[in-house]
Amino acid sequence: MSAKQPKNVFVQGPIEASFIADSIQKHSSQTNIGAHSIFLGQVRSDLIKARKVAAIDYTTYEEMALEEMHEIREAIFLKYQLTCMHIYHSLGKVAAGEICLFVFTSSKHRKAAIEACEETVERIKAELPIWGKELFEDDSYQWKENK
Amino acid sequence: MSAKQPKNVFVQGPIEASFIADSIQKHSSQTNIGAHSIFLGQVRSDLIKARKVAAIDYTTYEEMALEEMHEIREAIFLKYQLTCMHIYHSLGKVAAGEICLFVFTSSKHRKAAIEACEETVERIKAELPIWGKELFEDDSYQWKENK
Amino acid sequence: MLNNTTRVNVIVFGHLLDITKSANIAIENVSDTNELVQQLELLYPFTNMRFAIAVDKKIVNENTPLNDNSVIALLPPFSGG
Amino acid sequence: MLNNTTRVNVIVFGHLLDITKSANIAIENVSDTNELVQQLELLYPFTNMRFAIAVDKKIVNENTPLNDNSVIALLPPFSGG
Repeated sequence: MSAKQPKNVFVQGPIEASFIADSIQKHSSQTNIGAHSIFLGQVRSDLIKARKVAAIDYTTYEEMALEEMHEIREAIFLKYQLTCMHIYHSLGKVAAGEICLFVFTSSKHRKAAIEACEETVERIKAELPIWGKELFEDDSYQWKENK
Repeated sequence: MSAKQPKNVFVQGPIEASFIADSIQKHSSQTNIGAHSIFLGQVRSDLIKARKVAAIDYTTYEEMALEEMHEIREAIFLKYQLTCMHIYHSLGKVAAGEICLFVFTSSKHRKAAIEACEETVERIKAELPIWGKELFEDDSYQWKENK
Repeated sequence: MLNNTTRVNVIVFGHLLDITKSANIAIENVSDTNELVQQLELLYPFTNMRFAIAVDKKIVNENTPLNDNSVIALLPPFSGG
Repeated sequence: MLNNTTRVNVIVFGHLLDITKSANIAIENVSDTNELVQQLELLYPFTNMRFAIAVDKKIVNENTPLNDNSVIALLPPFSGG
């Protein structure tokens, strides 16, 4: 409802489907909402030079990330007519096939929810100080690079 | 995985959050997926001429809707690099605050999933022969009109 | 060929149901969709009602010939989602 | 004022950790970010490494004065999500 208070966005380990279901369920009392848009990032088991990604280990500069996230949140609330917005990003190890990012926007009409969700995802990827370390099945690793 | 087989998209009554969670969970074995985009339509308790919407009763011309949906699905799979797409729409009574539409697209990278989800939602609203009857708290009703 | 009268089945949806009270209407002696609409307007106060016509599950935008097995649907503006 | 040496705390992230082996580095006698980078390059093989510098949680794009309490972060390209 409010973009004013800094909120924690970090979750230790993967984001569970049941957590997403709870978040959706909680909005059933807000009967002014007509549309929800959800983005989920899932860890891919990419094959890189014959090594397969088994998991990604996420680290962050938390104090800075929370300040940046607060700024993104305020900008998105100013730009779009949202009812609410929830953002969660994993820290630590997330295995291939598990969810590491959950962006959830709600509004009266679909346009605002859809556009706000997309813009927030782009800003998170570009602006939040988070680093993924791709852990291969053979125990080697490389630092992830976003496209 | 395939856009070839006509699939049923209709669900009797509201779409439950637990059903959405199950759908998400099922994708954890597809480790080539990097992004999911989800749209949820939720019934609003709009106030229309001092009467409050308590529920929407959805009906469809099912044979035609399934053919149209099949065409939409094939067009979307041709246009976007998707891993999979799932679509569910409620029939019958869905109370204010409950979910009536669930569109779920998955792809390797986020762009395809996000754009395919948005286009599918627009086409569903414009092209599927579905009608919503807004049931007011005082037992009167009016036929819904999409903007 | 005199006894060969066309009989089509018309399915009705949405707010048009408030007028027809019935979801299925049988109409005889119509050879195309224009004739069908004329017949329907004699039977029901359809003036100013917006609806599309589907013949065998495909929306038609021009006058379309009907035959004995045609399934016609009267489709008010969609409001799904 | 001779004994007033600046001592800043540098936090290191991502692939730069592979080089520094330590997430926290104390650097003395630097008055701005250019001097800091010069010092770091003497200590570590940072050549060709891309990273941004944040001073007190804000990314700086130009040479920026530092003081005794500055917290500097070395930020490789982000790869969240």
